[in-house]
Amino acid sequence: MALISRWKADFPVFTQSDQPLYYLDSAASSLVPKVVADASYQYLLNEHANSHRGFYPLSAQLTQRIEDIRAQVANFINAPSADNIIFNSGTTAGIHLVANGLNRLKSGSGNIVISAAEHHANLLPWQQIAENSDIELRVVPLAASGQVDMPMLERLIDDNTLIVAVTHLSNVLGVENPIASIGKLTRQHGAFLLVDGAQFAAHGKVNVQALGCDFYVFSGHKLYSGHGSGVLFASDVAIAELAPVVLGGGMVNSVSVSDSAWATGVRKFEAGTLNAQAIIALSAGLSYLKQAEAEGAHTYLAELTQFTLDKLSAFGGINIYSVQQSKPQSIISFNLERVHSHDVAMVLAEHHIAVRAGHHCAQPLHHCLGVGSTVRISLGLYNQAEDIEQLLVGLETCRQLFIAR
Amino acid sequence: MALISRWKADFPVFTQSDQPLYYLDSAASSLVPKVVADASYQYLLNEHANSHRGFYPLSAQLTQRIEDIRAQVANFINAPSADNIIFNSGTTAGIHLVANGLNRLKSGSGNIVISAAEHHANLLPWQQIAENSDIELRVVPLAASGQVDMPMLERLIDDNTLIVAVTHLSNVLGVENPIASIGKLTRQHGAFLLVDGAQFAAHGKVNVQALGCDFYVFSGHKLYSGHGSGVLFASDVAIAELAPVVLGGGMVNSVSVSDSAWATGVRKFEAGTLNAQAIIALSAGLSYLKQAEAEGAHTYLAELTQFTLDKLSAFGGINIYSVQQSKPQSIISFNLERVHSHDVAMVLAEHHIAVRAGHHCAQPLHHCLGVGSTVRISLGLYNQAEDIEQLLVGLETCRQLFIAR
Amino acid sequence: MSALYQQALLAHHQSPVGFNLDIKFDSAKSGHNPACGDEITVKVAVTDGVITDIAFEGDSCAICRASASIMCEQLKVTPFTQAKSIADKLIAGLESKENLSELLGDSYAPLNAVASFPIRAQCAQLPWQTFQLCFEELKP
Amino acid sequence: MSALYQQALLAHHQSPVGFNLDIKFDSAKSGHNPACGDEITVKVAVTDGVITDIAFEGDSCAICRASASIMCEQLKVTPFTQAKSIADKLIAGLESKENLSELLGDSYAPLNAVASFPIRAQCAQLPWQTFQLCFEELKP
Ligand SMILES: Cc1ncc(COP(=O)(O)O)c(C=O)c1O
Ligand SMILES: Cc1ncc(COP(=O)(O)O)c(C=O)c1O
Repeated sequence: MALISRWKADFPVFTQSDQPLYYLDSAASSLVPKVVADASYQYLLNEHANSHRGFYPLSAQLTQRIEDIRAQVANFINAPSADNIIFNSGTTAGIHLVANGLNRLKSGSGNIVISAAEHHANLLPWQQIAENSDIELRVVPLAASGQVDMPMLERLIDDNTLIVAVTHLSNVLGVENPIASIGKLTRQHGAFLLVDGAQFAAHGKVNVQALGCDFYVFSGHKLYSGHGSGVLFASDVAIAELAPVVLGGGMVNSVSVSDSAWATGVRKFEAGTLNAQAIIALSAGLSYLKQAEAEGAHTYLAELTQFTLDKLSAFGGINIYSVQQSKPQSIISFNLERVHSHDVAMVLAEHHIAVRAGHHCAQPLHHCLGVGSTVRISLGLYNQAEDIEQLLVGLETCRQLFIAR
Repeated sequence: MALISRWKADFPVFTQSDQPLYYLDSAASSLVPKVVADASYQYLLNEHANSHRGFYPLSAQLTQRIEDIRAQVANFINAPSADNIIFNSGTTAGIHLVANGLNRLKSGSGNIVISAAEHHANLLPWQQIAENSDIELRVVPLAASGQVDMPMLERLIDDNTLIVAVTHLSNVLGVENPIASIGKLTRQHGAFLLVDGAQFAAHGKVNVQALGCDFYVFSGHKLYSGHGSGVLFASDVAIAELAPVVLGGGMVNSVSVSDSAWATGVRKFEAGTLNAQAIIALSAGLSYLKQAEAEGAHTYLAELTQFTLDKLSAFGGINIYSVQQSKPQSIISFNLERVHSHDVAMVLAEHHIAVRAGHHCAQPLHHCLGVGSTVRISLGLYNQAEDIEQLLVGLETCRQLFIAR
Repeated sequence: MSALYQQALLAHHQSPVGFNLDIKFDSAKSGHNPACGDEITVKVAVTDGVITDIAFEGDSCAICRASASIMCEQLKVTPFTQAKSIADKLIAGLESKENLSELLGDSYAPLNAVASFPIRAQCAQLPWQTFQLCFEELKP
Repeated sequence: MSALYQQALLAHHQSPVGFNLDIKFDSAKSGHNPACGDEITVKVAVTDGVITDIAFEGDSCAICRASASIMCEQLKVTPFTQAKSIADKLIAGLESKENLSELLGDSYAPLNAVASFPIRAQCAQLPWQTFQLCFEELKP
């Protein structure tokens, strides 16, 4: 089993300086392959315009291109149509649109169900609704598997549940939730299901129809596409109940000083100038990812994750919070016993290793784990056994500096 | 008077194909100079990371760089401090944060004052507040000068005015409003002043302290910086009254499932992953613009605008809606008599001329003008007399096709 | 000279057929294309299932006006339901970028180029969509 | 070996001075660094304007712990107001990236490197900020 990445050479950052880089923080943001940077550069140099506005070719062709990419994105997650795809700036922005735009959440009563593993982006908006109304926020605990506790979920969802909002893949534990089962349960109670796909989208095939979700959100920058793009999938039923939240140019049919009428279709959720550069980069990133998947990326990363888990277990003195799964999902959080995660991250940084330490914007989950913070490593296409070996060297230094004497 | 641009060669789009390009739509989005595209490319290839999160150099250095750019932006508009600068994705997003975050707007009574010349981004959010509460939306008409009618404004502002929201430079008329006077009036009544600087920022020196405004908003993509960046300046008093609107990672101190506490400072308004690429491009764009201004850009563009106005007047059969000003501001809207603006734009497009036709997201203003739509030309650093001469050739074709027989 | 504004289209624009709302009518409807700002009113008179008169007026672009002119020219003295099916075909044909003269006959040739400009296809569709509203009102 | 974690700092981390909350005290305060997750409790006993005992405890990173250890070592048997002024200087010095041993003396040298890591400076400041809370409570 040669755990050498066939994709690493696609990423110029690794050869840009004489300093090595062991990047184990793809869950924060994945690095950008040359092909994506090139598409962005090309756009900025020769194709930049304001889309959806002009009759001249630079703008009209860009409009067409963006609408084609909408179809590509729909295809990427198996959405019924491009008319279910709303472009925005990221997962946080997408959840903001749903939490503030759904009519039923303005009723002021009922309940919202989330899990204990949610990223703050999928916690705080619901928490705020609960604070400002009689809507109750119900938090489903996790089972020993790290997944949403299904019996508990069954108990907490009822016919007054307005929406269930859960992560597809935990950004701390790397555990995948049984979304299709959750979707079935949600539908039985007439609730909407929002899935935070920020982490999963890079690691598995998404099929929003099979999942049975009403909303699916993710960010381009975790999909090898650089910053600025986000996707909100909304089913037809969901769109029918969603009011625009951000208001501005390009989303109205007619406006007078006293009254306005929204445009039809998804464009009404995209007020203001669209970030065409980010959308074009997203397109290039999705194509790149799809190609890598065809070349076996998922299997490779699962193997590399397992290799990492094995090495960390063998190292000793490490608490691993990610539960062993049949298909390990590229994210592992742990602590070196008696050493603070931030100290570990600093020492690793001195070894040119990039990891994340802290609560990873999931403080409630850390509370459940009984720790204030963890060290997280997360894998991308460029990673290989060498990165993990260097990680172990770094951890050995930590041990010597902070423990062994 | 040689109206030849010394900056045109900085923009690769003009030489990328054997088709000429006469770009007269900078008010929609300005083209991107090579130096800005290079900065973005460099970032994507070698510097991409998630800022404000990691301890490793790629992330920590990026954080530092973004904070340095915050100071650069503060300097660009003469803000008291970098702590008054909130990064977001554009003008539309910036106004959204204010309209939905200001505590006083939640009181449910009082009034909001805007002008009849506002872009939908600075109209729809206030309209929505008025619809959902007892707050009254007051619209100040324009004087014959095209500016906000100051005596009317004095009559409409009162001690119940919560906020006055006006554009610094109309995106249709190219007329600059007397913001400092408006600011004085606003302060007398204890109201906040929000200035939509989307158009002005590219055309004049902004000094938020001299203007006396509480909020100043603009977009990078109208400042030669490409898509994805927006700036919301907020004064200290304004920040003290502003609650976060978009909620997510990076903006909280502590979070539990029942309660959360915001971070201090502007970071609490920047939930989610920051678009570092767009911020770096903005920095390059502002530097480029500053350099061009030092080389006489403002005077050059004022001369070119006057030249254009003279040529259009001499052409005959054209209704120009932009009023003659002492310092013409690069934006001119007009109609060719008896020809629809969209037909003009199409024929001009066939002459490789990019103009905007329609209501330019300012339908109420067009209603005041008594027309459904206009043709807008707007100038950027790359424009020169040649573009205007080609425009006249195109307009002559329009005349022959649609009128002369 | 112009790919879109060919002679035949301009002829309709300059001397539009049916540009006169002062007719006796059984149904009058207005249509609006927000993207373009086009506004049009269409009036139809139907006797014994046949369109006896059809006219339009409005503030609209050349494409919309030429399309309305072709409509008035073609639909007069046409069975109402047949007219409806022509309208359906034309609207769908513009959507799917078909060649209109192949689809509907040479009289529609002036609109052929419009299909290549999706942003303007709506302008050509508007009179026909407004006619459909009349049909909805009067249909048997 | 490590730019930040030098021997002197690690020595404080491994054998911290005052890491024992079981003392008689006049003020006890807790501090929290949300960025880092650090939590610390500081206790101070003051008699006749002089710190007679000072101790800390908490779940914190090595920098915070070493800084707390230096604080306990340095502030014991120090006039209370003088201790407060040392805390002020140290906090400001870390903010402005000054050399702490030049500013406050060689005993503070282990923290010199921290100033180059702005993200970690907060960790070193936390014990001193918590001490300031005690001062606020007891100050004359
Ligand atoms: C005056 C004015 N305000 C607001 C906007 C909206 O800017 P953006 O689309 O970048 O959010 C624009 C540009 O479209 C504008 O010209
Ligand atoms: C599970 C999850 N949800 C939401 C987010 C927020 O994404 P973004 O910062 O791109 O809005 C992240 C990443 O930070 C995440 O991992």
